[in-house]
Amino acid sequence: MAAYIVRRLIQSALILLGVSFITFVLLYVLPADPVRQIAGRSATAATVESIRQQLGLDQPFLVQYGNYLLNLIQGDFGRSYLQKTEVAQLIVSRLPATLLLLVAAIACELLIGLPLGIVAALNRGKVIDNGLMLTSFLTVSAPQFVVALLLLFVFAVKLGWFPIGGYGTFAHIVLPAVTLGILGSGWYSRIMRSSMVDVLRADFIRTARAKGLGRSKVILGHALPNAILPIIAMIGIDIGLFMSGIVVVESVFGWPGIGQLAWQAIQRVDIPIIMGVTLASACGIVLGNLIADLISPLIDPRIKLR
Amino acid sequence: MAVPENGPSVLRRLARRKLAILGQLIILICVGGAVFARWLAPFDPYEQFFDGLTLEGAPLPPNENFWFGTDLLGRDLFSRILYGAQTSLIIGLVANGTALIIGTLVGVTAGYFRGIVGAVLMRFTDLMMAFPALLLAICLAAIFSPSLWIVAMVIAFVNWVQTARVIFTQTSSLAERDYIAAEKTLGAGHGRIVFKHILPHLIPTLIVWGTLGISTTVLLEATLSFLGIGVQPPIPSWGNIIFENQTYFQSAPWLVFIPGAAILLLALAFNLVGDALRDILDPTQQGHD
Amino acid sequence: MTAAMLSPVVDTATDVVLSVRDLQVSARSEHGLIPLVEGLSFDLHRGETLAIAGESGSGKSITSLACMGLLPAPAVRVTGGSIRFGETELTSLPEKKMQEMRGARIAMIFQEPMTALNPVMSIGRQLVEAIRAHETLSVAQARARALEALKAVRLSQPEKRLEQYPHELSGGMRQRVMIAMAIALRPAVLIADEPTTALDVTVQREVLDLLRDLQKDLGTAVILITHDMGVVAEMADRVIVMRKGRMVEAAPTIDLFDAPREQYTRDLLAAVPRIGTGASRPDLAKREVLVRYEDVSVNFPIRQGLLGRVAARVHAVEHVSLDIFRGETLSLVGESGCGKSTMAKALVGLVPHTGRIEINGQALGDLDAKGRKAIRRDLQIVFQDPMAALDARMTVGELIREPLVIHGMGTAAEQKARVRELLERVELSPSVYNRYPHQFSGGQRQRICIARALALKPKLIICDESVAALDVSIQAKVLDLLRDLQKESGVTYLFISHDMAVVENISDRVAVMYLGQIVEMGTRAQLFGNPQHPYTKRLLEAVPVPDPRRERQATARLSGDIPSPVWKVGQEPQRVELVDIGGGHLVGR
Amino acid sequence: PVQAQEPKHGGNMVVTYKDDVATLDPAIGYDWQNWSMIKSVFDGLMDYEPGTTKLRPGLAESYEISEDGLTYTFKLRPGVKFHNGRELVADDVVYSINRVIKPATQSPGQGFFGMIEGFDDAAAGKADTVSGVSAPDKNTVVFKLSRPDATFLHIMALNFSFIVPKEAVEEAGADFGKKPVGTGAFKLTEWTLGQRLVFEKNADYWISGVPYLDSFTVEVGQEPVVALLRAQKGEVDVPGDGIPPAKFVEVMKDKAQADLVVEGGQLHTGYITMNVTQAPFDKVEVRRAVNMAINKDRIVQVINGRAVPANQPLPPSMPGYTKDYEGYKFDQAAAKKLLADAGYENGFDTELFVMNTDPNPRIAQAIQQDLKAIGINAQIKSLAQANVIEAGGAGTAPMIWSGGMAWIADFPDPANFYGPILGCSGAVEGGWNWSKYCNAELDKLAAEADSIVDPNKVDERLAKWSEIYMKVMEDAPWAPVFNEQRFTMKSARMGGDDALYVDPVSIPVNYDYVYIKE
Ligand SMILES: Nc1ncnc2c1ncn2[C@@H]1O[C@H](COP(=O)(O)OP(=O)(O)OP(=O)(O)O)[C@@H](O)[C@H]1O
Ligand SMILES: Nc1ncnc2c1ncn2[C@@H]1O[C@H](COP(=O)(O)OP(=O)(O)OP(=O)(O)O)[C@@H](O)[C@H]1O
Ligand SMILES: [Mg+2]
Ligand SMILES: [Mg+2]
Repeated sequence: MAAYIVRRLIQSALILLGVSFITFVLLYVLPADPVRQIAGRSATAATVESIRQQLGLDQPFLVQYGNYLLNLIQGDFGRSYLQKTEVAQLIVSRLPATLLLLVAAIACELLIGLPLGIVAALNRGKVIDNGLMLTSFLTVSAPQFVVALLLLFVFAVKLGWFPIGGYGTFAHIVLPAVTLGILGSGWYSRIMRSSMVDVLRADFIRTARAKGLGRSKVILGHALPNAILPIIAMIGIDIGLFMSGIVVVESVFGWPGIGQLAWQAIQRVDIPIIMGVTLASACGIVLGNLIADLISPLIDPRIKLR
Repeated sequence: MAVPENGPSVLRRLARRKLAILGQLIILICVGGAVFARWLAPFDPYEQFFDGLTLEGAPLPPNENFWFGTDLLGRDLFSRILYGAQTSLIIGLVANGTALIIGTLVGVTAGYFRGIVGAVLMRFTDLMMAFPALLLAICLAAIFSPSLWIVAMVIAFVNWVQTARVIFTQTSSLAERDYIAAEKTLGAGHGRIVFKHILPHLIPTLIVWGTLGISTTVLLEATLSFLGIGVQPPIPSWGNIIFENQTYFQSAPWLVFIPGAAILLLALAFNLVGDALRDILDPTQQGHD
Repeated sequence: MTAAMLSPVVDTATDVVLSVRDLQVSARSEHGLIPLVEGLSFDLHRGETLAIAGESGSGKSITSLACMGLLPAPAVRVTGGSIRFGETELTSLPEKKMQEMRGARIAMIFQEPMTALNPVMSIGRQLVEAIRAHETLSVAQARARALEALKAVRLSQPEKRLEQYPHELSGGMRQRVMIAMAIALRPAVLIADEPTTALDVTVQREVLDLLRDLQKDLGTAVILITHDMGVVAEMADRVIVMRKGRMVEAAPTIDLFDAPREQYTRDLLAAVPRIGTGASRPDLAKREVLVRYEDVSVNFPIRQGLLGRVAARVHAVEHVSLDIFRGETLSLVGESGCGKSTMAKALVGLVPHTGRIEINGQALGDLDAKGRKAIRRDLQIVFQDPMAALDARMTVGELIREPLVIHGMGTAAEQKARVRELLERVELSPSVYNRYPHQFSGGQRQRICIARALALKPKLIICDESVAALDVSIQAKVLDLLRDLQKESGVTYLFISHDMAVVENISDRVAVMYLGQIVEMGTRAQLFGNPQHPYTKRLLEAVPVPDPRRERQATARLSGDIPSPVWKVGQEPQRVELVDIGGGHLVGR
Repeated sequence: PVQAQEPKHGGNMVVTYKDDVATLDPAIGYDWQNWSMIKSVFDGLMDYEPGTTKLRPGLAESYEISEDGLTYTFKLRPGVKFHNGRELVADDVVYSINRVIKPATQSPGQGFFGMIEGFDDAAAGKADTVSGVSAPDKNTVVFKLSRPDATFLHIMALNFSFIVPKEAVEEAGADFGKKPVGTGAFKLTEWTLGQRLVFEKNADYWISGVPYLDSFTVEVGQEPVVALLRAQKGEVDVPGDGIPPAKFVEVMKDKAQADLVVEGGQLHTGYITMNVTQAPFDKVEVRRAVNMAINKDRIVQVINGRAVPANQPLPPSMPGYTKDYEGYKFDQAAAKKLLADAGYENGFDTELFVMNTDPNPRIAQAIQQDLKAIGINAQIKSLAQANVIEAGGAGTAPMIWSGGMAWIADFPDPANFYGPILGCSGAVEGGWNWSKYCNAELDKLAAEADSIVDPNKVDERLAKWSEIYMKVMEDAPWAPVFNEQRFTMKSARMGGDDALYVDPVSIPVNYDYVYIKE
């Protein structure tokens, strides 16, 4: 177990290294000059050059990357070009919000997606099943921004059940999490459905029924734990998909996560922030996958960590 | 069990299912609309009509002249939806299809052959998964000059990862099955095993991912348009019509919900056909409709 | 045949626990209702064992599921007749009431111990859950009861088992857990649907003994479903023979074996392989080596630790040397996990081996890719589970054509003609060309596999438990087929099996494997007539004998767990040395 | 009524913005939203009358300009205190100006100070300090210029020349932008990154009676549509990004809401640049034709009438605006003829770059349609801001629609529309003169105009500038399209002159002078 985790962490570190390298390359070849953004409109060529030098952006690519890595190893993510603040500080101040949203959203996806998938599986081929399938398509086809605004308009503005955006209390997280949750639930319900259909055919379900267990116990106690494995793997994949959706949802709900930070940094080519956010989210994804892999054997003891 | 000697052809069996027919009909309408847009569209999709906007500059709701209303520049939405079908179909089918193909290729290679190549491919997949897709898209956008085909390729490049993961898992387990061992002992080469004995078993998964992927890629194209890599204005696509107008969902709901419905219908139609196809192609499901 | 004729012999109303009358079960299909079971009537008395025998698909399982109220609704339903448990009519019982019945009053053991237990729940939880579903007990109390039940089924280390998961137990242990679960609440009726079919002979023996003992102790009425007449003879008081959903004959066991009334029953009994009845086989003209194993070993590494270093190895095959002569049938016997399949896989190149395997004088290791492909034509393998060995998405015709296509033999038309020919050879109609494997019965599927193996006219066919999953009658047909083929073409068989009776019927020579090594080898006569190694003896004793009159002497039970072939790196199992005790009869020391 | 005129003290105002506040360091901040906050936290030597573009002394009580216009002597107001309690002295001014110019600061405003003597050496890092700034005594600061420059006083009112206390800067280091200490009417008391900034009244503020508010809260990361919804519910007093286009018509149609809308001019011009160094825009006829082809009224309609058509680079509220200039009339036939004259009777293909945020792509499409009418096929390249800027600087973009990126004036002086964006200095690789238009004669005229520093000769100077921009229009490197109008909303409880909510300098709100009515 410990050996497994260590090995996975080493692997993760390599992945992060790869991510950082690719990002660095992309930003390097990007036809947009961060120095111009820093120097402003009235800057002279000399000033531009001087800033370029100070930031080390005149160095050859590999030197720049090497320096970045060296600093990174010491825990230094650099300073934002435009805000002049420590990137680490910027990220740390926003990460909790994003993580919270991520967890809440995944919880929502599961809460919405799994029951729908189970109900569909139990009513396979019936009207309910078809209806739920339609719903799952509706949710994956819905534009996030519109869903977010719609929910906000109905539940916060008209009904006043929730605050109109912001951060802090439980009430604040409901709408953004539900928005993300609704959109992802379509995937979960479809995967849950097919997995559940398979499991319901399994012999041990018949055994459970032969023991005289009630329907709900059979489904929740026996079928669900067996059907949930693909879902766990899906969560790992999902975290990656989230990172793109989070920008929109955070901005509509005024959620102070790293999505907004990243968005603004990309617009302005604030390379240290882009790098920092990229690495942070990659870290999240890698860790998420690791956790998913660690959870799997807890649910299915047949899975061995190797 | 009464099983027909020689099953009817796939097409004929497809034609027997009501839902599949509905799906085919919708696809046909979409494709027809896209291909014949030039003749079907009542207006030039790019023309900004003077009377297409109110005096305050607001778009017109659906009326007898503009069936689906007008957009923010006073263009006929119906014509734009028709022309937009061209773009969206290419994205939804070509880009999504390419992503599926890449994902399958990588997943099957890694899952079946294992070894160093497999390990490298899967690590690369992990890496891609950890890499923020949007950033990649933005950079590619800035580096290449955007065109529909570049967009399609970028989407494919970003979207194959999840498919690869899923297919990898499935292929790994298929590769362990007895019948694959049996094929090997018959002397079947890898190519034959992969194409004849593994790929057909991946079809159900591919159908689920492929059909769900239609909506997501069409919407992703819209996001990319917004970032500047999508198809450039004024070329319409269903996704970018939604995207341009999403803040107007209250004041001009037709601008969001009509293209939204189009995407939904298309995805649904493919799913209906896909579901039917999956059952038909899976001999063990026969007689279970 | 009238219902009256079939009515049970003893009928004292008082001790009937389960009474089935004129049961009809039907399945819904495109073509309307298809009857699966029709007009079935029987009574089950307290403390008796009623066997239901019959070929695959005859409706045995459907009958038992109907009694449990577990028919796969809505497709399959009871469409007529009644099932009474004491005073309760089960067919019309509401689901809630039926739940109270299940497990507590009527319990069931299923065929497949490997899949019948929930893989993600510990044994303890599954037992406790079953108990608590019917009795208001605290978890601790229920646990105590579960432990008791495990002890009752004589599972070793019962405390530890409670914490373990199904995959950590062997098939026999799992089946015992199933039995423990079924008897924990002391049900009045226990339905055992092929409880031992999937198990090894030795394990089957233990499970059958256990069932009999438990029944004696608890007085439970048992419905035993099986197609093995040996099991019937040993266990049952009365027998019902079913065919195509109908009852063919019902009689006390002894009567049935002595004087079967129906032709079908007679055929069934005739098909049962018995030790000592194997037709004598002609001696081989000359002993020409076709395959030679020389000091062959196969290890599977178990990786552990940070760097994934090999910490231990499964010694599946250990330094085996063995010759197979042209035209003979060599049987490899031994219990599950002893390395039989691995021997076969090494031969066809599915697993890497050390040592030397020669085919036709050519060493496998020396061949290049082309040579390997060429040699594949001479070697074919027929696997145990025909369903798993056939690609479910290909038609039967295409499946059989595969080897011809792979090796580029003939034009498409020629290939198809050859497939038709092969289908006929294995007694299938050529018209099945376009059907899919799932549309065939197990026996038919196995014949398809054989047809495929024959397509290339191989010199050696490996039959890896090829008949284990088949009904006796079909098994007999397949064995006949194999024999005929050998007579015609002089093909050589490597026959892998754990069924000693079958082995005795078909082999020229027999090798007994235990934990990866051969412990005894000799001609059929030598081995069956004069078994030397204790393990061989145990195997032979374990075989159920289809003779209800035979008294079985109590055998020494296997104590402790089955030894494991897993060894830490650096350690090795002790080598068994084979000594010739005369006439080529090799015995391990 | 009379009550409303009488400002009240107290209360907290809530303002929202979509974008996060990057920094409150006056030497660094260069977004309009943080400028308004920086203006409330810091002060410069010069200031503007609230709600107008009229200069007035700020931290300087008075100033003197030498005859030759090369020496400015400022007398500091006594008793002004930083938020940390220390009194402001002349050395602080010297320090602050040096800090902006020092390369290590990486200030985007450095270039504004080019007229100060010794700037070049200091900017290049050759000298530690700028020789042209000195503090002869505690209350006096002397600026020596290398050339007369009429914009100098505006520069002294610019954020970049706001005064910061040395000790606070040194203590905070690079984080000064997050822990600002100034002399302004408000001090920052809370900054929760990504969420909100709270500013509290500076009781010691040197203008007595100001500010009126006890505090104001800036909430960031708020989508404009959502901010408006909140404003309608009364949770927000001023949605800082104004009324989003999607809601504009709806709001204006509702009398109750329309009453809360404040409209004002902005020092903004939206224009199309044409790269004069490349065919076909190297021909002045082509550029004029483009000017004549654009249907500006239609474009204004498309953005719901939130702008007025423009015919010259300067916006109408900018001094130096040429009132009687008619500009190029919308005349497609004439435009076609011009094209034909230039040898493009069949039109040509080109590209129009545009930043990808609404409404800019829409405007670009309207422009595209207009160009098409005269035979010009402009392909739209809708890209992220940084990429458009890069293409413009590199000179690879034939046409750029300026919307979203430029140009809201830094200070209300006509010179501000020339230098970097129309002058030769900006027409270099990477410069902001995207037309790459370089007219040496105009550069000379501009220098002449800016050397007229005598306050009495303002009109003469403005006339010169007017002439310059007329000449620019003759060469037509730009096609000015419209001047954006600001439409903003304030809650019913907010008081103060409407002009304060559309303050041309302290965009978008002059926090110091607004108040809460009840
Ligand atoms: N769910 C079902 N739907 C339709 N037909 C079914 C279903 N389950 C079983 N059958 C059919 O019912 C018949 C009896 O099946 P059953 O499982 O009782 O056979 P069995 O005697 O137990 O055979 P085996 O020895 O192979 O277990 C078979 O023909 C089978 O095809
Ligand atoms: N790929 C593998 N990796 C690790 N261990 C394996 C592998 N294949 C087989 N084994 C182990 O090798 C041993 C021998 O297996 P093998 O399949 O040859 O047994 P068998 O005699 O054919 O048993 P059965 O009668 O159950 O088919 C078993 O302990 C098995 O668990
Ligand atoms: Mg059965
Ligand atoms: Mg085996």
